[in-house]
Amino acid sequence: MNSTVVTYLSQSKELTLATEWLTKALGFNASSLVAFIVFAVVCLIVVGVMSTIGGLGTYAERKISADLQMRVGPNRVGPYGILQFLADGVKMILKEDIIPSGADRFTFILAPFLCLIGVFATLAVVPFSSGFMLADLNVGIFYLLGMASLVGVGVFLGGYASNSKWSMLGGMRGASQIISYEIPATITIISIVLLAGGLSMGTLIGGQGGMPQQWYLFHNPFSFIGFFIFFIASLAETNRAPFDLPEAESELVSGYHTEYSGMRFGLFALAEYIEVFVVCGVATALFLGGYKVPFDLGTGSILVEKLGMDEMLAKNLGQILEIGSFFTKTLGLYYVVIWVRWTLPRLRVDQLMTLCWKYLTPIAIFNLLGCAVWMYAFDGKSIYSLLFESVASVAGHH
Amino acid sequence: MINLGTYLGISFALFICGILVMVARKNIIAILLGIELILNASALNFAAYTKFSNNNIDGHIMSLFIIVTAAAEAAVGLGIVIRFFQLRESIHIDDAASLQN
Amino acid sequence: MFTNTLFLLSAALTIGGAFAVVYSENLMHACIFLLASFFGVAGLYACIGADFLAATQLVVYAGGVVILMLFAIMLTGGTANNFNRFGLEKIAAMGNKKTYFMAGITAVVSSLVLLKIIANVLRNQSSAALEANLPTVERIGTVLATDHILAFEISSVLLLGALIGAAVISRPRTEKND
Amino acid sequence: MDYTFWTIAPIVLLPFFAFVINAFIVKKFTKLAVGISTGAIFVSFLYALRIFLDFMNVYSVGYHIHKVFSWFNLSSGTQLFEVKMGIYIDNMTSVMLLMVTGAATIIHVFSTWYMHDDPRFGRFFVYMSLFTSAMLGLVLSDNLLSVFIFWELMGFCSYSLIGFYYEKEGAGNASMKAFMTTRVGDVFFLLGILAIWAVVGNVSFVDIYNAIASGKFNNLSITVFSMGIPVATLAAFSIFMGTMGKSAQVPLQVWLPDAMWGPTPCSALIHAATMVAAGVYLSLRMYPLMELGHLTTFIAYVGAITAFGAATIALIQTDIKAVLAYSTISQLGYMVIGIGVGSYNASFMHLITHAVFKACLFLSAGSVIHSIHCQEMPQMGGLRKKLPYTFFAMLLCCFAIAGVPFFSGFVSKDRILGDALVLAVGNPVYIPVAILGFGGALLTAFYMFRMLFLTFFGEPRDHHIYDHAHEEHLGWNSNIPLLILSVFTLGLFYSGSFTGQGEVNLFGSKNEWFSTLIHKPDAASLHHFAEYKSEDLGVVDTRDKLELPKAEFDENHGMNEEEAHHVHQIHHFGALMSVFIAFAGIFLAYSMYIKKTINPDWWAQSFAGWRRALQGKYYFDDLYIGKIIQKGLIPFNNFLAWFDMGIYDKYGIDGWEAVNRFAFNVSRWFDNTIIDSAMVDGTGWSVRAMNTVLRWVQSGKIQLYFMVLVFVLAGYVWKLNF
Repeated sequence: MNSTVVTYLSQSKELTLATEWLTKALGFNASSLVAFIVFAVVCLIVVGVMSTIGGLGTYAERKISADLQMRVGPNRVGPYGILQFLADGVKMILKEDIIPSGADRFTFILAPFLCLIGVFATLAVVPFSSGFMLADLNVGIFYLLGMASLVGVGVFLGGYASNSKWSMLGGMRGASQIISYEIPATITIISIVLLAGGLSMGTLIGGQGGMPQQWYLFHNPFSFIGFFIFFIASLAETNRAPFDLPEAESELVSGYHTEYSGMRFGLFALAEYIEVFVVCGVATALFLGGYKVPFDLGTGSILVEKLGMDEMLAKNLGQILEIGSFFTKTLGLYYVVIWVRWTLPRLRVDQLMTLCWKYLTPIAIFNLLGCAVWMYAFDGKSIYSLLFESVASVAGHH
Repeated sequence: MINLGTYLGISFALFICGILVMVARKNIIAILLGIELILNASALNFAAYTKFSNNNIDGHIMSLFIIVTAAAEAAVGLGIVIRFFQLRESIHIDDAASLQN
Repeated sequence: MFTNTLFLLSAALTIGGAFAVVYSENLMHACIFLLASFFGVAGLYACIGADFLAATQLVVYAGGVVILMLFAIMLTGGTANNFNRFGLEKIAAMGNKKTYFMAGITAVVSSLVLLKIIANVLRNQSSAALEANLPTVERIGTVLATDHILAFEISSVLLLGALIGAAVISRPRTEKND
Repeated sequence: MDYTFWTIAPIVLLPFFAFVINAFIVKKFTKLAVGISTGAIFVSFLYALRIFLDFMNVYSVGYHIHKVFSWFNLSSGTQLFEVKMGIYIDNMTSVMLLMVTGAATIIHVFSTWYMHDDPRFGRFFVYMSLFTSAMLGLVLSDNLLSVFIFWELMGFCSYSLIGFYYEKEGAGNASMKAFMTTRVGDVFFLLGILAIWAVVGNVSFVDIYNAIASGKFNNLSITVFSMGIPVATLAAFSIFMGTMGKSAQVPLQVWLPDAMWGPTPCSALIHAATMVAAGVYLSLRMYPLMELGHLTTFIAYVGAITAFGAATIALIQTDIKAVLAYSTISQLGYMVIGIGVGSYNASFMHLITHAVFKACLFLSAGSVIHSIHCQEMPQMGGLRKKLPYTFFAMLLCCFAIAGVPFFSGFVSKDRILGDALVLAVGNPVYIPVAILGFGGALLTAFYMFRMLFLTFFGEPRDHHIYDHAHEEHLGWNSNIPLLILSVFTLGLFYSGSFTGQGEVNLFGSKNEWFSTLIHKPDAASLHHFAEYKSEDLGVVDTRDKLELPKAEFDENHGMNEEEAHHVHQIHHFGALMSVFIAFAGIFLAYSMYIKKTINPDWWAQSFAGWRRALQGKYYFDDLYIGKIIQKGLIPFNNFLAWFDMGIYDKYGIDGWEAVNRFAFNVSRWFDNTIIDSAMVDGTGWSVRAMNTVLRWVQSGKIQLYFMVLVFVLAGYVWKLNF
């Protein structure tokens, strides 16, 4: 079991003591049991926090859109309407759960869960910090792609099972959009994998640093273009505007979840908002330095050296800083996603496919080649280090 | 529990299910499902022998190529199915029985 | 313990999915069960340390093949003509007792053959402790780019051919305007 | 320079790639294709030059490069069956490489001028590239099998180029004739390879030499009509038959004159310089086997008859290219005489010198033809003024081929004739060889200068043609190549001495590089091969190639003082005789065609019978077509046709028809009386039953097929019982 968070927490004395005590009390080596319990608890925490973030996402969306449109937005429930999402949740749970009579019951019930499973499974490899990552799989990003594709199946089946023409059109649009835009996204990811030399999230982030010039975003011109391709493709994959054709209100009522009501609809919505968060997190990890913080604050070693702080404390502080760094960047991107949604008009279907196949995919392939050539030609150095080194060598330093 | 025997057994079950689907169904897409099952069984076998026989990576490579081939086969196969449907308005395998035209 | 649990779950998912594919009367459901079975196989790969294979299985099958299948099912729904061109009634698309009987015979014969082949393996189970699972990604990368480079290139050509072939085959034929 | 496989292989691969690329682009980018072909062969030439310089200046004597790889391996247990391919370069190969690439480069350059008006300009270069790569592959081959492969490839190119102007019926027929005639030799060659394989278990040159040295061939013979024929003789004869086919020796010489239907540069490259020389090259490679098989006398006689006979036919030819074609056959005959009399070194030298001057002659002829669009010498005359550069080049070449001293032809041909004379003095069997050889030399000088005089001297015989002839100007691809080639007809490039054997030394023995470099593979040097091991591809040679010194020129050729003196005396006599004969031939031609003191018509009328024989080319074509094909093969065909029609068709088919007719009558009766009245329903039923079975078998239902497949597979696996 390759679990980073368990490894990190087992450094603490309390956990060691608890393990010893349990071993004594139960009469067998309890370390794996403790590890399992810790893992399960952390998983629950992550799922809970993410659900909350998903819920807050709806609130943020409404508030930001209101701001962009010079409105006030939700303002009744709680201060500044911040508890609106709880009210919505309660409403959804209490609503009647309707399954249309012509629907394919089995598939109809399964579809939202498939979406949710796909999204939650990806959370296993989202790198919140160097210590707080559920599992640093060595095929991390690849696993994430595979799991995220379940969402497409869910959307498609949701559309099919509803036995409604709006839903079916929405589902088919959604699935075709998702599998089409997976291609430029994956190729861009591969070009970043080429820079980092590994598939695991740890490797991908490990090649970057806290300062912006150490990010892969500014590593070379190709990765700079790649970021935008990835971001656009991610928007399309998560069915966000301006690519929200599967749920285009003006054409398809509400797309693949037209016939869903109550908590089933809630699950679709939740899955969508969490997926947006995950995708922003991946963009952060791949291009924006992930959880890295400047000046070695992440490991806490500088605190121990300069201030003489306790080592574990410094480490924990570093973790908190790293989590802060990650969330700051991710939520910044989250804001951009919402901003884009309320700024740009929706594309037509043919424009959508043209954008993917005639622009993004060729550019992504060009980027991949460009990255490969860059890595070969400049020995993997970033454009900043090249400039810096040339300046330094002119100045006579080495 | 995890040993070659169980893996072969699982792969065997997958294979038999694939054959059942392939022969029993009359829907071309369903037959393709059966073929996918059979391909999975063989890929699983390669991976299992890699692990339990010599831990060489070649079995994984073979499995990868099987997956690649399966993907290509699915794409072309489904293309043919759709074309066939355009021509005959049917995906019943017995409608594909004429040996000419 | 964790691996064993994962293994049991995956095996159950694999075999259960496969059997459900056999017995489901609805093609769409069969496809979903096939997806479950694929996930089980991915889990089985993960159990024996084939991490890259597991991820590939997920990406290719869940993200590609199953959605393609679903698309094909949707695109070929249409009219169900129950009579063939000779005016005889066709066998039900998802099979009937007769076809299942034939399939059963075929399955029994082939299972006899397979069991005969794997009998020795099943009889002589080695109980030696398993080696630790090593990461395979780098090794696969190295081997693909060195020993198996030809097969790798050929498979790329195969995929390109499949891409073009599928596009050409499924394109509606248009009348020439001259 | 340490050579690996990949630093040598480009010699072959560059022209081959040029061929592959050009085959695709030639239609649209003709000029580019021509450039690619010429450039590729030029780069090959640079490679070959480097190899040659290394072998000449750097490596020690007897050093050779031998790189092999396993082509396929069917060995099982103790039974070895591994076919290896590879490259083998020794001194001879390096010289040959230089000659082939050099001649090919110059001819390619010339062709860019000569062929550029042709509608199939590009295609010509495609064939030329393929041919060049095949020839180079043959030269670099380390075993007979790959030699055979490249040999056949060259044959194909020759076929294609002879039939290049396929609109003309003659060209098509000539290409078929060339293909069929050489095929006779090739079959024997293949048989020879098989014989060698049976004895040696391998066909690599090195292994064959080893087998000869270790006596594997000794006491091996097969019985044919209760006569024991040594396998060595059989193998040597078979391989020499290959040489006879490719190098146009009597009686398989008939194809080469007809090969002149091809474009002139292709005649220069294929039918003068390289492909026909490949046969001689093969025999030289296999020289130890020829010696072991006691075939040398036979070879000498074949060569002598060819040399003299072809020279006599050349006397009366009026087509300029036909003269050159017969001259080529004759000169190839000299090379074969060289093999037969053991003059290994001189024979190879004649191969090289002949390639140079004959390529130049053909190119000059091409220049003439291009200028006046006519090949008939009686319509030429006086072209000296119009084509001064061509005239100069052709003059030098005629001096060379006629054997005028200080020219290359004299050096090499005189050495062959000298060695023949040495043998004739000791052994009366060789006297006819020497006589025919010297006689042929006289005729050679005569007919070459006849050609020169008829073409370039005297008054123009056809004023219309003369007036329309293009004036010649110096051009980098028109006559510069001729002049370059003609410079290399000077003897000093090949030998420093007057006779080429060290006697009457002019430039010092250091210039005897040819004699120093090329050695007859005698018993001592064959044993030397056992020490060598071939290397895998890409392995850098670790043997110390500089340890031994370069060989010194041995004036006595390994003989003791007394013998050497005796031999030198004969050589001197032979050299004087050659000089005399050459000038006699030239004088004869001069007095016939310039001074006109001797009337050729008188000679023609006096020897009308001979003349008819010569015009009929000694009736070889009539023999082959009239006797062998028409009297032998066509009657045999007719017999087969008669058998088919008269026996098989008459009794088999018609008999079967009669049986059917009878059955039909019976069944009609049966039908009318029984079935039609009583059993119609039964027949219907049986047909339907049969139909059901057949429909079941071929239903197009894929699942059924699959089930049958599984059952068959199951039965198979069960039967195998593993």
